[in-house]
Amino acid sequence: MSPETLLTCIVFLPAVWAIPLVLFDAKAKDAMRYWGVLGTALTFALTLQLLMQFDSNKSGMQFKFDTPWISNWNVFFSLGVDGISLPLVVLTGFVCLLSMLASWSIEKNFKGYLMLFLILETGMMGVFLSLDFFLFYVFWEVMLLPMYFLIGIWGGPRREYAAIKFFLYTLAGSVLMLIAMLMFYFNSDRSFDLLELAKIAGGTSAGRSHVYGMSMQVAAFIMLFIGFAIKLPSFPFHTWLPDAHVEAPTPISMILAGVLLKMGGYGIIRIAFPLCPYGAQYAAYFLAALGVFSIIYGAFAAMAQTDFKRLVAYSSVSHMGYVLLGIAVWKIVDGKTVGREYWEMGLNAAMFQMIAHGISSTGMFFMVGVLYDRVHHRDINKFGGIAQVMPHYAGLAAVIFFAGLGLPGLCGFVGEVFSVLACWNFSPLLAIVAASGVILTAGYILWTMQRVYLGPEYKGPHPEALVEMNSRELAIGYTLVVTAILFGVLPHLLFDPMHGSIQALTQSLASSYETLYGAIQTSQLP
Amino acid sequence: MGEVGLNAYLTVGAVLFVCGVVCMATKRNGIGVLMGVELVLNGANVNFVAFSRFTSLGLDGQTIALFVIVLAAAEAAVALAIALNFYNNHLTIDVDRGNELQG
Amino acid sequence: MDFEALFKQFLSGDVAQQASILRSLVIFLPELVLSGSIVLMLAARLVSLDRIIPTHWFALLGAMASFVIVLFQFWQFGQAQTAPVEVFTGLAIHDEFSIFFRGFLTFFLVFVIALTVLTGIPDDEDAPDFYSLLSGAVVGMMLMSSANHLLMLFIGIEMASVPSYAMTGFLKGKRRSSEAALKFVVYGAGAAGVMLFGISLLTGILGTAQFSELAPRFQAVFANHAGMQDPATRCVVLALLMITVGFAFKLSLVPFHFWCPDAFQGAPAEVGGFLSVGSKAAAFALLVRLTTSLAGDGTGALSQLSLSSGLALGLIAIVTTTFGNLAAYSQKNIKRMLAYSTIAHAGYMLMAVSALLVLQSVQSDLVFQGNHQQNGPRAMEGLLYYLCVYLFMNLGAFAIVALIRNQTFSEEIDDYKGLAQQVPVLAICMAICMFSLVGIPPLGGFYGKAFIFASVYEATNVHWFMWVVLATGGLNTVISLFYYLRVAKTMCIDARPADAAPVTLAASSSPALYVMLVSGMVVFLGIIIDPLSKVALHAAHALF
Amino acid sequence: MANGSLTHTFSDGIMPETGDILMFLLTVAWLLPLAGFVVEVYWLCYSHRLNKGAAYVAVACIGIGFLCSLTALLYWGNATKWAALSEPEHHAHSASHDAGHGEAGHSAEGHGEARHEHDAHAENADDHSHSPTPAPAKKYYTGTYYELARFSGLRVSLDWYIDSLTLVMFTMVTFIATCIHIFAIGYMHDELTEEYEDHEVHLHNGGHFSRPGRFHRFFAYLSLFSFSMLGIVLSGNIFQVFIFWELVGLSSYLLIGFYIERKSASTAANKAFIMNRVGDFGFLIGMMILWTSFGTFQFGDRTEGDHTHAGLFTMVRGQEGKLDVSEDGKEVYLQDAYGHRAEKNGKPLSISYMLLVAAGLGVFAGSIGKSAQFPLQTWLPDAMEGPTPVSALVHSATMVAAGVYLAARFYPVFTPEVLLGIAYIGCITLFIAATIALVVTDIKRVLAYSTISQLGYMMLAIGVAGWGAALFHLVTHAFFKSLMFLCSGSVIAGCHHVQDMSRMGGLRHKMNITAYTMLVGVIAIAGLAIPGTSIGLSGFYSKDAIVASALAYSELNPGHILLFIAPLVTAGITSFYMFRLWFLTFAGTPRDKHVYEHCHENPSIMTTPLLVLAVLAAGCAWGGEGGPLYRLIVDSETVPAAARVASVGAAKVILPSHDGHESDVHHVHSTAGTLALISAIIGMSLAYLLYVKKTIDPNQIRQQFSGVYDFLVDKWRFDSLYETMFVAPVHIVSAWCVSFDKGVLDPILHSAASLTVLTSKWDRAFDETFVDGLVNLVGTVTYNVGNSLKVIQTGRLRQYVMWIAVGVIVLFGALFTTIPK
Repeated sequence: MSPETLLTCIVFLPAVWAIPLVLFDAKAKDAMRYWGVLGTALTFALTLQLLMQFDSNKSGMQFKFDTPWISNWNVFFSLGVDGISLPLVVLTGFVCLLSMLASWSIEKNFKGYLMLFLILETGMMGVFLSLDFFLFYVFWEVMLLPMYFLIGIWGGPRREYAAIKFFLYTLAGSVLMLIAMLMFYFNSDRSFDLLELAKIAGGTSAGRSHVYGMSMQVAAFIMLFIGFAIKLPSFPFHTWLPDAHVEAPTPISMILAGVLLKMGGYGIIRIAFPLCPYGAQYAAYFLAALGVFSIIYGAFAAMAQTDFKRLVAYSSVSHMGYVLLGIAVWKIVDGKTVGREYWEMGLNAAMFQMIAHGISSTGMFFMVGVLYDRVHHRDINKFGGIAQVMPHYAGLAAVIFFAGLGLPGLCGFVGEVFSVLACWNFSPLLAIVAASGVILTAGYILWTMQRVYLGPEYKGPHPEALVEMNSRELAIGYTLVVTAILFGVLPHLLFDPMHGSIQALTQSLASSYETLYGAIQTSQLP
Repeated sequence: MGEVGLNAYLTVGAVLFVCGVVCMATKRNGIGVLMGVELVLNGANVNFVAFSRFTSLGLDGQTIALFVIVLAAAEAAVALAIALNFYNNHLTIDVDRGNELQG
Repeated sequence: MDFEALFKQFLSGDVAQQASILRSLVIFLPELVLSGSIVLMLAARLVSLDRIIPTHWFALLGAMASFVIVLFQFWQFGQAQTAPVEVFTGLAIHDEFSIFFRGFLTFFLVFVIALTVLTGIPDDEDAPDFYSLLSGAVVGMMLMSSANHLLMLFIGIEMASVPSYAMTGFLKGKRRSSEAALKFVVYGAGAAGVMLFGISLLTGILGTAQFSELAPRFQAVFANHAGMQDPATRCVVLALLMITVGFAFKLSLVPFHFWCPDAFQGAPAEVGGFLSVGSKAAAFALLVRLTTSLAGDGTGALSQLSLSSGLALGLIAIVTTTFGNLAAYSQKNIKRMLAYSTIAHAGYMLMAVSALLVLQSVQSDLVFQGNHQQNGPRAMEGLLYYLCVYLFMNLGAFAIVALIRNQTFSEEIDDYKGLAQQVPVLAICMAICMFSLVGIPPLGGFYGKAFIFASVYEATNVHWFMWVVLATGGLNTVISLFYYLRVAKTMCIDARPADAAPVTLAASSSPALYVMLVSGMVVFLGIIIDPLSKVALHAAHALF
Repeated sequence: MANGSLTHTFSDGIMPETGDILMFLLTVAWLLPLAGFVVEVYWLCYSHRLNKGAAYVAVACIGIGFLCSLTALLYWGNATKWAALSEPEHHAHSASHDAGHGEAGHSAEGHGEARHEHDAHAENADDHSHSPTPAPAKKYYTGTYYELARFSGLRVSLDWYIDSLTLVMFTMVTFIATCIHIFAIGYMHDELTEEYEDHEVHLHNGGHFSRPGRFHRFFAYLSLFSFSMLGIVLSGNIFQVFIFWELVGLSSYLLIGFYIERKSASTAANKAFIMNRVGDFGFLIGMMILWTSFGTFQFGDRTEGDHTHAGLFTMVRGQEGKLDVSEDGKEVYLQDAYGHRAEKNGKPLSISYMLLVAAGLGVFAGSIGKSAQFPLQTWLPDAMEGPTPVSALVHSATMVAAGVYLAARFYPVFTPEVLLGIAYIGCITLFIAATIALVVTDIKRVLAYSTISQLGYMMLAIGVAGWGAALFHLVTHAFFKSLMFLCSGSVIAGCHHVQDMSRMGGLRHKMNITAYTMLVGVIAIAGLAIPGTSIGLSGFYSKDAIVASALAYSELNPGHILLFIAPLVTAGITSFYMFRLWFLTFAGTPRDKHVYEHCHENPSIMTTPLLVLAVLAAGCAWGGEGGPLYRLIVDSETVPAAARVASVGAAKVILPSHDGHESDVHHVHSTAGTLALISAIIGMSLAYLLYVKKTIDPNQIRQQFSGVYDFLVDKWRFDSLYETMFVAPVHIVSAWCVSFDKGVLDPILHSAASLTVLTSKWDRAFDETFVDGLVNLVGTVTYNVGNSLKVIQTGRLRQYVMWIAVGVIVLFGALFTTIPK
């Protein structure tokens, strides 16, 4: 099918798929389950089809197409995919399929759950595929409602608190994003087209010198960054994450960790940096420092947790710190970008880390969920000896956790070590601090594994419920393990599609910063 | 004997207006409050007529005044009906008794 | 001197002039049809026809007919790009803008009548009275939307208000209802009086009541640039202020909002829905028309005037929004909460007007990229779009309140706990309306808000104060989240208490369909934006 | 001219094949265990628990691996016509030619090459700017398996790098691994059961813990380890080393924690992994520096098309093996593959000297962790929790030696300052460990500490430029130490898991094979020889070489005399505690009857490996520094190590030369040897007196020096020190982090929740639904404000009306001010 239809289908298939659910009888759980699985599977298949059609050698946008949506305001329904968004799209399809498979344990009002789930998927796909700022914003918000209800209705005891906290944080962020969006809209020729806006920012747009003043760029960048950092989540804005994760049902935690967090990083790479290079460079050191701090802080916080899910949640904070770090290592010496290829490496690492974390943390939450479904508690200190009763499960879990630990040969390693390696060029100090993260990470993950899986016997409640994983769970587990190993051993599978676009991105940003810098020296810039 | 000037009329109108407002704001008796309304409206009417006599406004002023009188009558009718309804429910027309709706 | 002209026309047998009257009447057809339906209803009762044919059919048909006529007129206008026409020798004006609002109002009337039919208010005895009041109020609102003369302004507002007073107190037996009505009428009358006094001063000093002539006369008054030393100026400002009070009353702007919560709580939910949307829309139409004609071409002193009045409106707007949201926060009665929310939304919409005035106060392109001629219409487009979405989301909310009230006889939010388990339709639709009121895409409410914020942002180029307005708007969006979300949460997430009265509503029953239609429109307007926004822009252009 | 002379040589086209063939053989040897691992992990899926198949698979894999590596070694020897074994001054020349010829014929293919100074010129024959003084050849083959990633200029890949050292290591590792695998079949025999009862684990219900046996799992782990270990040796770039570095860490973690139900085991496993991570932290920093300033991880040069990209070694040392240091000694210029300064758009590339030192130290930090050097030595003794074959393979022979291997491999990048640091670390370690070994009574732990101490020797050797000596000792040590561990394993198995020497004694009557093979190992490590003649077992030669270079070093740098004293003294200590071990275990009379009764010699499947290893432990170093093993090793020695080098950096040290007969080392060789031998003999005789003749009672000494004794028993109190210095603080900080979230961030959000509770009845309901969090702050504040706003809405009609008037007046005032006068 033609790329346009393909993209449109990827975005809207899930939502459309939700409509027939109305007709299902509320009792026909299995029917609905398989319907849902089928829908997500189809979507995933479509994303794979996209992967097939994608040309890794081109650096620019592919399959881009615009349809006027709100013509008075120059808003277009424009989708497109490049090396930066493609992996995330595929990841989304992948994670959604897995978490749909993991949704078997959902009992209450399954129909509503499925509908919201599918709408959520549409929202996520839309965010990654849309090339129009306004459209992006709309999709960004579209995810909000389903997520709110998914946590709020199907969540744990304190679900309402967690849900409202999540909602509030995100909404606050998006209001800032809205204002920033208007800034760009009115300082360009009334355009929301991300590529056009980026061109203007780089001063390479046809027939106009760059019009974003320094102060505006800084202001806009800060607003955008806060909006995205909340989703990422980066240090001061992270407190919604543990609550949301702990309260959310397992499949939703998988999606939260697997996809939603990536939107923060994606937004920074796709919007915040290209649209305000000056602002980005202005804040680069702060960003990197924040990333490093999140790495350390998350690791420390994770170490002190007794709730298994909370621990994994904090590990996400720590892991996403590498993403922020990798993005931010943009070194400038009087206007010239120094060691651009190291920054390129950092960005690649950040992207890789996002995918890797999408796999490992999804896996971790799934593994926690498997235990929770059996014994209905998450207190690490009440576990132990799981490896004796569920050896198969323990083996898979071990692989996943080692992936989180950043063990070579598993996906977690590449992203972390590359972003740290790329950092030295930017700032040795930060690099050293970040590198110390390897010790802490090893510390809390090994300690957790010791307390949960090792030891002679399980002393907690419901020991009788500890039976080996069933075939469905095994399928999910193995899929995750295999992907983790695959990307760990052959990272170039992931780098090849990305690196063209990222190279282009870094080059254009570097050059545009030089132009900006020149303009500042000659004080042409407000 | 110079004839009475515009300002005199305006002053009368203003006085009427203020009296009306004060009356509305102070009277506890519903009917009294409605009277205040009438005063306010008529204060305005005086202005209209005066202006139509002294300024380029011309006949418009007079006409507007006529319309206002009619409207005032209609409004008063409805208002009285409502006051009556209020009395039916509260057995008083002390407006201060109507304080269930608040906060 | 138009009244003399009018009389002359009646006396003289001049064909052309009679033709002009005829033409005016033709243009006036929608209002006439409505009035006709009123007469019919009342007459029908005389011959006790209403025993056979339920009265609401007359009302419904009348409303639909006039709506169709308006549509036709609009189409006509679209065909021949005719300039605005002054009818009744300039008392009223006939352009896309007024047509838009008349269409809006008649359309709205249809929905309200349908709602009242579904919820069974009023009983057959009072039906003719009620519907005649309803239609009469709408006629008044239509006059407001097409007023071109200060007298027409006053008549319109009175015609819209007086029936509303009566409708508020329509539940005769209820203490609260009567109390609400009394407060409403007294407050309304007072406000009307103040406005009328303001009008008298204005007309007196400017020597005209014609909108189109206000601007030039202002120039003349301000010509001496004496500023506020000049008693005339001072007087004009005072007069304008007093007129504003009238509008503030209709729009329930702080600090002239006091009637609003009490009236809404006392009045039946249907009436509440009607007032919250209809009178606001009409009032905005009138306000916009007046302010634009005051601002004129925004040259010389007028620029100063429109700027400062724009800022003043901006100030009122942020105060109103903040106040409304904060006060709504701690309400237990849902109608009262919705009342405060309407106050808040009036604030949002007023931001559009203030942005419009501020933008009109500069006519040079220096400040803007692109041509700033677009800016005014853009602001208006935002306002109109907002109003249209607001129609659906607010009406939907009130309709659901009414439907639930009919079964549980309660309007306390806490009694809505866990309705999702019993009537998922209502719960979902309510959630949609609430989130749309917060302004979350892809629901219609977001776009109106976004467009308005866009204009406000544009206005920041003119005056820093608009930043404050913008920031307050954003902040309020976040604050408002709480109480709207609370309703959604109470209905969807909480568990239904065992002792709570059961609510039943088949998803296929007509009330359910009605609610689904309304909230469906909210979603629709959130996805298909183009047509409406184009129409809105088109209508807005008529003003400039 | 170079080309002309090169094209028609007989060896044309042979060398590249050599490269490919070697690569092929070693790759097979490397990947086979991985395949074995996968099979064994799922062994239970297609067999039952009592089946030994898994073991046979593992043995087959590693055995074939050994054959491959041996073949590779022989093939390489043929290709170079054993030039390596011929006399040094000659071999450098001839071998260089062979290498050179082959390379030229091959370099067109740009894959798997032997770089050589001549053809470096051959390739840019047009610029002979500097005189082609023929430096000794670098004979190695390198190439790329596949690229992991490529960022514009930068490139990370999996490479292979083969020289004689690689080959020796491969052969050694695979051989020892094979022996140990076979031994393990016997040793792990009792795991072949459905119900394995573990007497060390007590359940809370008092009973013993019992579980199904884990025979196949053990061999799976062993195979995984072999794979990772060979990976390190084969790696062609430092990043790849790091990868497998972590993987051996993992497999050691798995093997140490093999008895996962034992708290002690899993804790020891964690300790090992985390302490290694501490080392890797430094390793990572070193890699960052290299990566950022050199832009490559490659060891050797890499030809792509017709351009040759210099590898790390070339960049630092150039063709002549000299650092290209700027006048002020602050900058080191990088050199390209053509013997010039590397340039990037006109400017010569350089790295600050201090940074180079830092990089060296960083990489060495990795070695410290892996080889359990001071201050990270404490994990290795605990690692003895694992089954004994593991200790033999992983924690004595191979993995821990990887640290030394890395240091040796990376020698060219180390500046004299770094070497000095290495020397002192090694020096401290070897002494501390030896002293602790004096008092330990657990047979395996004695060996563990002796391992640490021996590794210290190797590090010291590297530090004092005894490059060959270090690796020489590495190999010999691998043989005799694995031998001894297997013997101890055999003892433990024979005595039914008794490890405490104080309960043994006189066992040689019961298990003589074990006893005498053990004795061979002891003599070897003690470095004993027949006085006068320099004929001894392997340990004698290698330790001799180390002590010699230490002496030479301290003669050239009198300030660092300690670097000679410590190893000398420790040589004595070593022989003392090793003989103590042997005497306590095998000699004398049984101290614990019960143990003695039940102990028995083990089946041949366990004893055969002992014999084989014993032979090699005795003879592998035959010929000493003239012998084949040493020659093979030093053949791949990098240039600077041979000649005397004076430091240019901060620490003014001179590295002794040790190649040929007139070298610094050669002069002092006999002296050093004698001294070492003397101290060794002293140590042995002391042990004899204490533990056999009992002329002195050990307990008396124990009481005499109880302070020292306790100090040693507490392992110099390192564990408690680290506990207080690192572990505790980490937990405190992490607790603090959480409390920061809970106590600072959220309260900023949760502020005044309690206040809200009081506000009103309704508020409580509100509280339960919404409260907490940012929600609260906004929630409470807005709610309270909202409440206060209620006050205005009094419901009093007259006040409402009043407000109209007030409003008008207020607004008028406002406008009055805003409108300018």
